Amino acid sequence: MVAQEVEKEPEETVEVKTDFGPPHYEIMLHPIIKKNYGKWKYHEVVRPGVIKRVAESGDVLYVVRFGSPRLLSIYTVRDICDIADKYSDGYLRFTSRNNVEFFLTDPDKIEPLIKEVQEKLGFPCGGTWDATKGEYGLTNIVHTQGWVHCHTPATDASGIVKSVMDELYDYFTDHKLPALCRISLACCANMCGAVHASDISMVGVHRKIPRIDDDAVRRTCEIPSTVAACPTGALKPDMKRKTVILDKDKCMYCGNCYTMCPGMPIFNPENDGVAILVGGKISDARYPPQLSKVVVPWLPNNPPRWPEVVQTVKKILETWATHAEKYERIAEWVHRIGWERFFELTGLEFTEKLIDDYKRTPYIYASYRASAAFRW
Amino acid sequence: MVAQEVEKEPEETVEVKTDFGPPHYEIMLHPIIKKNYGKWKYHEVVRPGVIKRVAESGDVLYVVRFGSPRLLSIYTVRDICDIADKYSDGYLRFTSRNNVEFFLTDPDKIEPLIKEVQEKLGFPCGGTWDATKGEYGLTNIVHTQGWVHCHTPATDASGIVKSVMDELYDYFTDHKLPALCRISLACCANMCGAVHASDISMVGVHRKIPRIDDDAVRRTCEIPSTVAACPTGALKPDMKRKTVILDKDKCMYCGNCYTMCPGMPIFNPENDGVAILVGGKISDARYPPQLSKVVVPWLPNNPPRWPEVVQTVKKILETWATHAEKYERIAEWVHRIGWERFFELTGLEFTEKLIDDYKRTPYIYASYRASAAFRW
Amino acid sequence: MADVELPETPLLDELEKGPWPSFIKEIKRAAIEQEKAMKAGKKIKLPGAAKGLLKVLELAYEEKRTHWKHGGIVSVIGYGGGVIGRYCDLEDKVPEVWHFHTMRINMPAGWFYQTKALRAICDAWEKWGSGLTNFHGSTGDIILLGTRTEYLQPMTNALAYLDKLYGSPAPFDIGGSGSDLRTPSACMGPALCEFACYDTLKACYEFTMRYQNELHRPMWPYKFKIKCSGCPNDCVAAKARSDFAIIGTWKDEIQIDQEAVREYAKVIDIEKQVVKKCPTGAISWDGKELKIDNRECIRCMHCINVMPKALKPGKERGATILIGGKAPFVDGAIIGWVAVPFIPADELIEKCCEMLEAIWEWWDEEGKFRERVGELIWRKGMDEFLKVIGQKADVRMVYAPRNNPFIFWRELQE
Amino acid sequence: MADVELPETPLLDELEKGPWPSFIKEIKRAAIEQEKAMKAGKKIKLPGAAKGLLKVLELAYEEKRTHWKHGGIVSVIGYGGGVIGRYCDLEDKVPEVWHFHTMRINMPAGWFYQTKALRAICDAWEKWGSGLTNFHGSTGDIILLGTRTEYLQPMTNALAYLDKLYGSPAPFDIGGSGSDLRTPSACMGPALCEFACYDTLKACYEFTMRYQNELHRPMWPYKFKIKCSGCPNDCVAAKARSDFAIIGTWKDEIQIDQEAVREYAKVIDIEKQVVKKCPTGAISWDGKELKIDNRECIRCMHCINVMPKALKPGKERGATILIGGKAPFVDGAIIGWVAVPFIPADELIEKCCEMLEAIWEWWDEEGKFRERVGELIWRKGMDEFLKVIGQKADVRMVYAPRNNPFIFWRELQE
Ligand code: SRM
Ligand code: SRM
Ligand code: SRM
Ligand code: SRM
Ligand code: SF4
Ligand code: SF4
Ligand code: SF4
Ligand code: SF4
Ligand code: SF4
Ligand code: SF4
Ligand code: SF4
Ligand code: SF4
Repeated sequence: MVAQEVEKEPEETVEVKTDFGPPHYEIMLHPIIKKNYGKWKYHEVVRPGVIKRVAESGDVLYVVRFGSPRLLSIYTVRDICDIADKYSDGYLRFTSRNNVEFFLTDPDKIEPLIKEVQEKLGFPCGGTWDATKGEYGLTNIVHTQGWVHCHTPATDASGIVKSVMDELYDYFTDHKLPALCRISLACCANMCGAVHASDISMVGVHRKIPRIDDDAVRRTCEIPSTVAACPTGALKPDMKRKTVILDKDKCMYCGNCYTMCPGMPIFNPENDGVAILVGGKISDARYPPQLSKVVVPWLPNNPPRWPEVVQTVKKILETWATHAEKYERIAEWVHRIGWERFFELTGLEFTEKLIDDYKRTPYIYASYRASAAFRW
Repeated sequence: MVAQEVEKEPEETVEVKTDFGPPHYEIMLHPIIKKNYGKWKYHEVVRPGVIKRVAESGDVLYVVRFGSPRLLSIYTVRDICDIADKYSDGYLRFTSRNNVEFFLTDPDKIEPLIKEVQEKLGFPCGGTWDATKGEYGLTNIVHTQGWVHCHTPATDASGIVKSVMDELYDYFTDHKLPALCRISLACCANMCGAVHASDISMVGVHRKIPRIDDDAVRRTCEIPSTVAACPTGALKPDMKRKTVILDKDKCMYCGNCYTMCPGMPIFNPENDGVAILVGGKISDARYPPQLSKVVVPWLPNNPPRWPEVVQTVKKILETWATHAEKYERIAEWVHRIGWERFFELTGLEFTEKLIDDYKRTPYIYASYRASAAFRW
Repeated sequence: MADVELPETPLLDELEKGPWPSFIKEIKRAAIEQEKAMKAGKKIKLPGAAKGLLKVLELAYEEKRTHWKHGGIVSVIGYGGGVIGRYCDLEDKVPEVWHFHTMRINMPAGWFYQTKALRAICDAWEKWGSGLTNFHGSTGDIILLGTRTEYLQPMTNALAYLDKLYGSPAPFDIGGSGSDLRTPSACMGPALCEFACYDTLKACYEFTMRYQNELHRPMWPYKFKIKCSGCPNDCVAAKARSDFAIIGTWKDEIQIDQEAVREYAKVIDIEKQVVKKCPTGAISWDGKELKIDNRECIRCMHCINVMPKALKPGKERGATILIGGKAPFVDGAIIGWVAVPFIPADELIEKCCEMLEAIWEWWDEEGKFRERVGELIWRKGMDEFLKVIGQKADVRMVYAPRNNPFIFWRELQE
Repeated sequence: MADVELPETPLLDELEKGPWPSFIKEIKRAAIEQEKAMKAGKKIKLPGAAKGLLKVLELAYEEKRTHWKHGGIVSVIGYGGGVIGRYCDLEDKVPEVWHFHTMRINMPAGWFYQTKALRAICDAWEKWGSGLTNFHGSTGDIILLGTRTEYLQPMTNALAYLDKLYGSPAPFDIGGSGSDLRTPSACMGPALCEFACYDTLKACYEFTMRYQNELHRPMWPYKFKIKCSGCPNDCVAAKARSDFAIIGTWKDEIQIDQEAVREYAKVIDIEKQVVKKCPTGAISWDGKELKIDNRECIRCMHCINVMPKALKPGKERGATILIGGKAPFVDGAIIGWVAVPFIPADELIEKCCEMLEAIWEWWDEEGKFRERVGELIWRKGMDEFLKVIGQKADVRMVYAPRNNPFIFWRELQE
């Protein structure tokens, strides 16, 4: 044995194996879940964060939900596992909005579990809603990478989310809202997440044209695909100089060119910021799915806690919560009261920036009010 | 005086006078109208075709409405004038849908007037509606020139209108409909009229590409504007041959190029025909204005009486009339029952041709159903 | 009438049957009576035109196609529009209608007439034209259907001196066609209707008179239409059929006569016909009193329409301006959208004129050939348009705000 | 923890305050614990990565900008996707995270785990990576945040032999990235939810397994996402976030347990909460019996959501396929629209596979670079798309028919 051979890790010597796919989900199911798979009868919300699920077999399972920061160190994941081993027979799941769920068969363990999670992990129990009563909790914010990992963000993700959730914490742990309200955040217009169809969303936006570094463009970019990436036709190839030319009157700072080409960075500390959208919806319940609509075109990036963004989101949420009927999501509420009233009640300003002029989007015209009917 | 001078008509010797404008409307107002201008208090529908208007002054005027074919010989116009002189103090008006109205102060003259008009002119009394009762008559069909005068029609106008109105005559003379229903016809996609926003409309459509007569194009057409007229980019200039080239896969036979250029006639006797649209609406009453939607992509040109078109329009009208609630115009009715039911009840076929794919139109996407919610 | 011979038109004859008044009968009548009049010694410059039309039309019905050709440029002295040139492709067969140009005559606002005026038009057209008309064309003009190039000017003069030559109470002028201001039109408004929120006839007349030059001399990228409706019922279809729609409305509270409501309650079901049909649920009715929450009311007119004796638009009246309405070419059919939510009635005409002039200047500068103003706005953005008309953005201009964050920040670019 | 020194991060420290769990605490914890573990003799290949991240992030917070650069091409043997390359522009200052690539690991359908599996992943990532993760990424993958190029392959191998090397109940494979099939995801469906109209987990798993090649080797014009929701509530936001959304639904009648309805009536206001909220007015309730007019029901789920004990989707179950959902680039954000109104549950997986394969072939052929399938359909027309998937047009595919008569009659052109 030579020294070098000793150094090789097992992972460096195994044969490469591909395309075997993810673990089969069945392996991962708690025995009660496996047994009652497809045979659940109904559920009841016991308290915020705790859903009692009753199977046709009579089996009962308590699903207990906790908020998570999504960005987890493996040490916290191990803590979560410890808790799952202790309370949940070694099984757990994450929800589609990044919450953690444990499965309990003994209702007496619910309170100890909640206490232990809060103490060990600091994760709050909640994020659920009770449709029967029409009482809703706020759940976790779906979000993206931001300054933690991505190269194209116009703002951070986790920092704003943390700041907003700190402020809205009680809505998570309690059922104080009249209807479902989904908040999302994306750090750039790529909108990794459902920002384009959420009740309230935040999206990082630029407000200045990209800076073209001709050298870098020449070195690192495929010019035709960069030009093609521009939705407004603001870019033209400059064949001679092997770079691109930007028509600044056409550019709306979407950053799609930068996604394609590192040679034209668009970030700009003072002018980047956050736009707020509202009224998106995905479920078919009562009212058809809707795209989110921009109600604040820009708020400053003000780290570490983005107070302007936090307060605007809170203001919208609470205005809605005060005025909406049971089950009335923001889209439905606005449909009833009119956008006139939305702006009046929230105190937000309607400006020409909120009138659609994105020609690629096929909805532009449908957004113009072809009617003399409106409220004052 | 030489012979030639004697021949000159006065119209040939007067000095040309321009830009003096139409007669002032005041000259044309019946004295009672002039007196009570802007001071009408209310109206009541006395019977189909007769509206009683009461002024704040206490004055009462009976407005009696008659259907007209719109295309009038001056001899008929003179007859109309005779009647107006006899009953209406020498005043009359036409409505925005080409009906004729007389003004009576004496209610006892209503019946004699109706009788005389029917006898002398054959114009039926009707075309009104009674919003208070929620009982509606059908009014005249707004239409265009067709084969009588225009160069671009895909069908005739007056002939179809006559055929349809013959069939729907009783709806004109009576108040048998649940709500307002406006029918329009345009003989080509230029849609001279409100075909794009009527409860039921008929529009002449082509189904074959234009025939390019290169010689004629060279002789008579401005090539750049012809090319620019094509909404789908199907036309390209052929610089060398001084004509245009047509990409038949892109052409949707709109005829806009022919409007610009006589050198590319598009009419085609066997393939031209009539599309039927429904659900347009203009008033703001209850429900916002709507564009009409195509429900039959094509029916044959079958002169002189277009039975397929007539029967389809009648079927739609009567299906709606049977099922709609009071005040519910076609758009509102369909909104309530769903397009699924509309096609089921009318027996019309929904095909891929009815799914929007006109890219220039900014509504295309808004028409796609972004929801799993529908009826069976 | 037996002494006048008509061409054989078996297909057209089918359209004389049935109860609805027949346009074929009208054409035949013109053919017969004009010939008779001529025989009786009247001056008829275009004999046989209506007969010719019958022949052409019968052939069209046989062959299922039009026989009319592009018109080329025909016009009258001093004007660029108002005449639609039209030629027949059957020159040899039916020379009577080889030329068959249409004249568009500017009607009086609201389509009100004295018989004297109509008779005068008939007399002039009997002499100089086919004797066929449309009352009215769908833009609103009186349409004189079919004459020869050489009679256009005399007929125009006949109309210009219709008072002197034919005893009309006033002369008539030519309407619009081509890339100009088209003949504005208006609902009957205050003349007959209790709902009118501004004087539609006056507005229509004022625009027409002030913009005679724009109306008569095509010089824009494309046509431009103005229509005036006195209330949101929109009885001239302005929203859909005009680039610039003036829709009467009000800002304050609907006027209610409770006594009259109670009268209506005796004959109609107020709950069902009014309360339930209010789109915003702004109305309540307890059997005695009708209450309207005017903050919720969107001025749709429904309740007023049903109970005209009891309800009236408020007192603070004016109009909403909708911009861009048009037929489907090229960017698709458009129902106009809100450009100005409210202009008080007493400022209306002046404000509209200011706006119109600003719009035309901009459109003239920026518009492409055959680009309607709505399409231009769409291409350029409401942002720019609002600057042109000097308006601030208002949420009432949209059904909903934009759904994308692709916003121009022009003011930040150096 | 006092023995581990962290960089000064006054701005980030602010984000440790407040009740919501802090991601900054997580990063700090990784920094501290990994260093401690290393000191305790554990094999740690990438010491200081979390600490490096803190430095970079603090700077980002100071300067209000990212310090991450484009990634270039980094990948593992046999695969084209699954790794997001990432470099830091502060190479000199913070060499620890100069490389900071992300690995996307295909999660089990429905995000269900045994702790054994999770622990194994943690152990491997403690060794080969930053010790930082996302549970989960917003497509659904397990995200392993940050490692160096040379550790990508060993970490991939660690996962591939996670059972053998780390005691996991099963190995884990890489997820999608780039222009490939992205990791499909599914709501918990039949595992926990009584509303599931088809087996979402099975469908998700089947697609994933059948299309391993498409998932691992980017070769399309752009990305393609599949998401499975068991009912129209759509708890994985499939309609908005996937090109191919499978939404469970039913065709027959809602199942009603009247006794249970009466139980609910004791605690909730059925008239107000259910009857009034039904979008089509399909429900009535007389205090004893709940009646649903299933011809009017559009299967929106509302009534079932409110009374899960009493109401259930019908027995004829299956799914609606919506196509084209995506984020705003380039043609605007799209919520997917109906491509197939109903596929019975027992045919679902096979039918979907047939369709998927046909769609991919067509898109591969016709799609432009970076053109999502929804955009392609829009460019080409639903007509052509329906032929591709072998479906007939159905009115349920649209909110309304087209508003223009500009219809292609391709079959008539020679
Ligand atoms: C005479 C005319 C105006 C004119 O200046 O010529 C007119 C006259 C009246 N309209 Fe109108 N409308 C006239 C064309 C229109 C149009 C335009 C069109 O049809 O092209 C519309 C818009 C149609 C649309 O929305 O697509 C129109 C939409 C209405 C409405 C809205 C009804 C609704 O439920 O949507 C009302 C209100 C009502 O009566 O219900 C209305 C109400 C009225 C009233 C009751 C107003 C009044 O107080 O006098 C008038 C008589 C009612 C009747 O005939 O029974 N008028 N009305 C037009 C008659 C045309 C005809 O000969 O039939
Ligand atoms: C006579 C009339 C139809 C009728 O029988 O009533 C008419 C007739 C013609 N229209 Fe029109 N339009 C007439 C009202 C309309 C309307 C309705 C309106 O004004 O309320 C519209 C729809 C509203 C609009 O403006 O969008 C209309 C939209 C068009 C268009 C399409 C414009 C567009 O932007 O899409 C064209 C095409 C063009 O301009 O080249 C057109 C073009 C034409 C031409 C000039 C044909 C052509 O391509 O050159 C037609 C001449 C027919 C003839 O031989 O007399 N006509 N046209 C109407 C004018 C009479 C009048 O002055 O009172
Ligand atoms: C990691 C993740 C965000 C997160 O924090 O969770 C992510 C991160 C990135 N996304 Fe995304 N997307 C992620 C889910 C999404 C989603 C949501 C979803 O899948 O449900 C969307 C919206 C839905 C969709 O596909 O339209 C999304 C829409 C985009 C787009 C815009 C695509 C479009 O057609 O408009 C881009 C741009 C691109 O592809 O170049 C993009 C590009 C990117 C890139 C690769 C940046 C780039 O321009 O190359 C980001 C890498 C960040 C990094 O450094 O790690 N990402 N991206 C998500 C993937 C994790 C996972 O695999 O589980
Ligand atoms: C756990 C989760 C599914 C998963 O596989 O992970 C889930 C679970 C349930 N959802 Fe959901 N939904 C979950 C994400 C979603 C999403 C997706 C999202 O948020 O991104 C939606 C679509 C959101 C939208 O429309 O924008 C969603 C829209 C609904 C609705 C529709 C409510 C509405 O009024 O629009 C219901 C029905 C209800 O309960 O009212 C629903 C109902 C439910 C029920 C009651 C279903 C059941 O019978 O168990 C579940 C628990 C309710 C609770 O938490 O109180 N679930 N649900 C997801 C929880 C995320 C979280 O941690 O908070
Ligand atoms: S939203 Fe933009 S910046 Fe944020 S992770 Fe996605 S691609 Fe990166
Ligand atoms: S930022 Fe967007 S609009 Fe501007 S040049 Fe780049 S791709 Fe085009
Ligand atoms: S609709 Fe077309 S064919 Fe008919 S009159 Fe107008 S332009 Fe001519
Ligand atoms: S008919 Fe229409 S689509 Fe066809 S070439 Fe002419 S303008 Fe273009
Ligand atoms: S638009 Fe209004 S004001 Fe004008 S006639 Fe119609 S109802 Fe009367
Ligand atoms: S005008 Fe229309 S919105 Fe206003 S109260 Fe009457 S019905 Fe309701
Ligand atoms: S989508 Fe439907 S089936 Fe799936 S978890 Fe949500 S409610 Fe249950
Ligand atoms: S599922 Fe929705 S549409 Fe159907 S009955 Fe229930 S609430 Fe009404």
